[in-house]
Amino acid sequence: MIKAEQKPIEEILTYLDPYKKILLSGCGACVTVCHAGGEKEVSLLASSLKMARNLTGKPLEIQEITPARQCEPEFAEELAEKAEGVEAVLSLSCGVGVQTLARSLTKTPVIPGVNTVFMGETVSHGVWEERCQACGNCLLERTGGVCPIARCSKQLLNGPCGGSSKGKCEIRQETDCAWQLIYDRLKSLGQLDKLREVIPAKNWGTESRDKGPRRIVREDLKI
Amino acid sequence: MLVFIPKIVAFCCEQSGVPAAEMAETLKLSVPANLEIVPVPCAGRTETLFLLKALERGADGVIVFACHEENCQYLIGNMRAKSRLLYAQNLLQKIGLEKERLEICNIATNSGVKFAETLKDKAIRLKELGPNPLTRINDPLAHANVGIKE
Amino acid sequence: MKAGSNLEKVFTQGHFAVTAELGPPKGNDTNVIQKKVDFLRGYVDAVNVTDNQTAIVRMSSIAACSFVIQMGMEPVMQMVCRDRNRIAMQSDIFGASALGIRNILCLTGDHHTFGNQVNAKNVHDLDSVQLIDMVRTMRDNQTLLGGEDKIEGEIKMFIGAAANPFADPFEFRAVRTAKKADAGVDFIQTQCIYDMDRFKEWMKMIRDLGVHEKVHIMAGVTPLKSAGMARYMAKNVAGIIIPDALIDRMAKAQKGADEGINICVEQIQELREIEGVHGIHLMAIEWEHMVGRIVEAAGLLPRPQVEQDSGEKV
Amino acid sequence: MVQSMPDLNKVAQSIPLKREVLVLGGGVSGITIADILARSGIHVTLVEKRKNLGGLSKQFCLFSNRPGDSDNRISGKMARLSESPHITLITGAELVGMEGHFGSFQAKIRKESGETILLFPSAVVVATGYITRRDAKGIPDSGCLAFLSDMERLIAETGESGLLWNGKPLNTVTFVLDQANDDIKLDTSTVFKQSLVLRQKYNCQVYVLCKDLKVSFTSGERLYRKAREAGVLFFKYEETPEYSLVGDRICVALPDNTNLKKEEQEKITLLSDLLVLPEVCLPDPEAEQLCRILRLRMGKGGRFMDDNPQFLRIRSNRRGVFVAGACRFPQLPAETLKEAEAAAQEITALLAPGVYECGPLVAEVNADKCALCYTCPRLCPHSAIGIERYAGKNVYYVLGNGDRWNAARVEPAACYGCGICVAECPARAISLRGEDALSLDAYAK
Repeated sequence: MIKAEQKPIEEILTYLDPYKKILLSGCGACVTVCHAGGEKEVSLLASSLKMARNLTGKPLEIQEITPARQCEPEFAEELAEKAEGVEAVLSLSCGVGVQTLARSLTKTPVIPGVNTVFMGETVSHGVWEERCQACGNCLLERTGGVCPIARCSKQLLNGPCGGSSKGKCEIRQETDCAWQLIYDRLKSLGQLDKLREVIPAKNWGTESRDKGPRRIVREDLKI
Repeated sequence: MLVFIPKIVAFCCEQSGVPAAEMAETLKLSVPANLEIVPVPCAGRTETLFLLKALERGADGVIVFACHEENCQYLIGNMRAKSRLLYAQNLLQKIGLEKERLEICNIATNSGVKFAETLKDKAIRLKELGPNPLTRINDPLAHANVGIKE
Repeated sequence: MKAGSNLEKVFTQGHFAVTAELGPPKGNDTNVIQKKVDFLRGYVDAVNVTDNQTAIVRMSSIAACSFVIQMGMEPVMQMVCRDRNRIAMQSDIFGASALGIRNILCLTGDHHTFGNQVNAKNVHDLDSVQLIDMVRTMRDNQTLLGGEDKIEGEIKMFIGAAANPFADPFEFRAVRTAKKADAGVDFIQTQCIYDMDRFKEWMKMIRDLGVHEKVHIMAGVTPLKSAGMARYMAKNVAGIIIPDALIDRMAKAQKGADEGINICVEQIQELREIEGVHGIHLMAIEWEHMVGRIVEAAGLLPRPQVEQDSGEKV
Repeated sequence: MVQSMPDLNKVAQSIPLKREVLVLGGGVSGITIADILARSGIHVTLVEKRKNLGGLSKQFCLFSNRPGDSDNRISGKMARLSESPHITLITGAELVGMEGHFGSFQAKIRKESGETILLFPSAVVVATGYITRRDAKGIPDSGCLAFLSDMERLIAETGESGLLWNGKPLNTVTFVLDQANDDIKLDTSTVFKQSLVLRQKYNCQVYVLCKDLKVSFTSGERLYRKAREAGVLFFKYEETPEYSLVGDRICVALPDNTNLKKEEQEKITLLSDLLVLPEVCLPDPEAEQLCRILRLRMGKGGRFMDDNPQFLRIRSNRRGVFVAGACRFPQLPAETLKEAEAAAQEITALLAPGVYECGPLVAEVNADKCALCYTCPRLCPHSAIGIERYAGKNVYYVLGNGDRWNAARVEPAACYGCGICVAECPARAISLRGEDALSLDAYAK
């Protein structure tokens, strides 16, 4: 799932400086799961923001809301109705939700309250790590279910660099070498021969920065 | 003359804080005047939000009375309360409130004396710290905790 | 002849090759290059010019190589995948070839966070294996990577790559070198060798895979300057193993530097005896003036004068 | 499909309890608990990993409390077990999975043959004991070394005639405490008893070496005094004594600690025919796996439960799961028996009413809000929360007025009402039913 973390409150306060009344919207999906923007975080942030603004003598009125999701237009439209009468919306959803909402709110600024960091999994409670970079051309079958694009610090596709030592990456001691993981996994699967194949230069064209926003179209589903 | 009597909200674990408070009462020990005791089934029930809201609504200090470490009836409740309190302290500092307004105290069932002493001590420290700036700013004249003659 | 470089000829004529390393200046001062070339001239068959090694910004490898040629030596141009995508790399290879550069060493590159531009975005469009494959395609097929586009002119490059027998997973190390051979590499330089047993074990795996018959393996050596340096490298540099016995020997020596050179010479002599090792690559980091002394003591002088192609000056 | 879904809004207040208990482990604890429960008419399934019952009692109960007596008591109980209509014995089998909660556990037992048996107990007792290892590191290899269990057997098997070890008469015996184990009172107690017998019945010279003598157990002080009076000599040591062989005898050398000036301390050397060491007590290596299956807390060093005074006795972190005997910590046989009796009584009392009335405070999940983040199941110290998976997978299902994700669910019978999950839930989807909301409302909204 998408993993995000709340922006520093100082930064959020700077963005909110011009406004007196805002809607603070969380999201009930990914950001709830990673404790960045669920109802709990919404209430905590609202309380902190109100106190911070009271301290500077410029009180801030905050309406709190946490829809089940923000990244579908219908959710966003529903939210937009709630946003009538506020000067800005502070959204704790991921970057997708912020944009969906912004599209429905032509006159009201939508301010991000979290940094969307990566797609990842829970390593242990309170610790998350990146697992997928959405390259658009999954090669996990060849790498034993461990993605070198997301997990190797050099995105190497043909084996570990010389900095792999005792299972760890030279960049950070706590980071596992992705290729050691791949090696171990293929070994236990009895598929070490897969490592012998040269994986040719990757078609990064499936990655967004080269062709603008990527798009999936299912003709049969279109209405 | 007008004196400042700090308002303290004490979240008390039913396993330790509440019996300690009762013990203090039985022993007729004096506790600070402006004290609100909020019983919780376990210190682990105390949400981070409770700590913030107490301050937002005008308390000068907040204290959580939890069981001693490694002695929680529910194993991890006291430790959860502690880490939430640390998180809230961090938030307070960022928005310009003194983190010392939040505190956790590990206490045993029979520690009536410690309960009273800790609160008295907290009241003294809060006096030194001064009133919660939020109430001072909002309505300096009608500060809820000022106005009692000594 | 694939590229007709001096290094290629030394190998094909069956000589034991010697190369050394040259770090370009951290600026535009060509005197730095001149000084290092003067130390190395006559002692090595070609000189490796690093490409922003350890991600410290230096003069580009391609420019420095060009100066090395002007100064009368043959360069091996290092090229890392960290800083350029395939467009920039191919364009640079065109330029390098036109400037007379005939050897290329294809590397992944040290991680940018080790250098002095830690906030950079690293590229890694290709990895080193894919880079080898790309250069081979340019040379042998005379086309760009994955394209039908014919190259105007001829790219002559003798292709090298690195191997680190001391990194993990060890069992995969020889396989990775074999992949580089499959991708079309002509010679391999190894990480500096101190753990001779592990290197020999790796070489055995290389021979078992038949890689030594397809590529020329050059054993990497770095003279130790002091026991302190040895300890530091053993502890802090991932992928380098220095046995305790060696560190002890350095610590006990009266003059650490001399002992380091003695050790290095002994290593070279031992490495020469290993089947499949066709040369050594001397990485005397900021110690270029010692290269001559080491090469001489190891009995590797004079360097062979190979027959030059007509009209081509090296 | 829709009709078969349980109504999550209707939370059961009382849970029916079957008189059915699963006991894991057929050692002293397990046997005692099963025996008591069966006698009060509760059906017990006793599962033992090994082929035979009895566990380590064979080593230590030979003459422990009253010579010859404990063994008979255990044998008596074992005999009763096999005859009781309320007991099902499964040996050579182990627990491989367990679902459900207090009152409705579903335990999967696998026999050595590979056959699996499903059981539905209301409560579970873990009494899997511990293991011992003979560790003679640093002691010269010869016929001069024995362990406590060897001595126990030797005494039990030797009649009135003299003691023989390897055919050689035993005149002098040295015990060394506190080297194999730290703080295991069973060792001290056994050494006291054995040395008394050696001294009084066989007239041996007995030396006992120890670091700090632990006598805080029933009769500990009295036994120590008796041993001293009988002429057993005690020596205190700090650093590991030196062991060497002198002929066919073993020599133990240690500094004389009675002299407080360290530099003036002379060496004491003790020559004896036999050196006797306690076996090293270790947690069962399978305890970790069992903890995972049972969702119990693992304590320090691989034993069951934390070192938390609230859980010193038979309680575990889960309602309806009890931990008895040495799997929590090795104890004296008498204490083990008492604990087993306590566990049995607790279970009998718990099951007696036939239903369990849920506590006044129970956490409830608002399924509409649940984001399936797994915070609460991970956090719940009582393992009372699970993600409900109908038909084995997460599915949309229809309930009430709208579509709803499958959600976390708190099992009321397992919930202690601590509220940790309520405070932690990132969706604020959990509340405590029965909580006096008014006092907290001021701070929660």
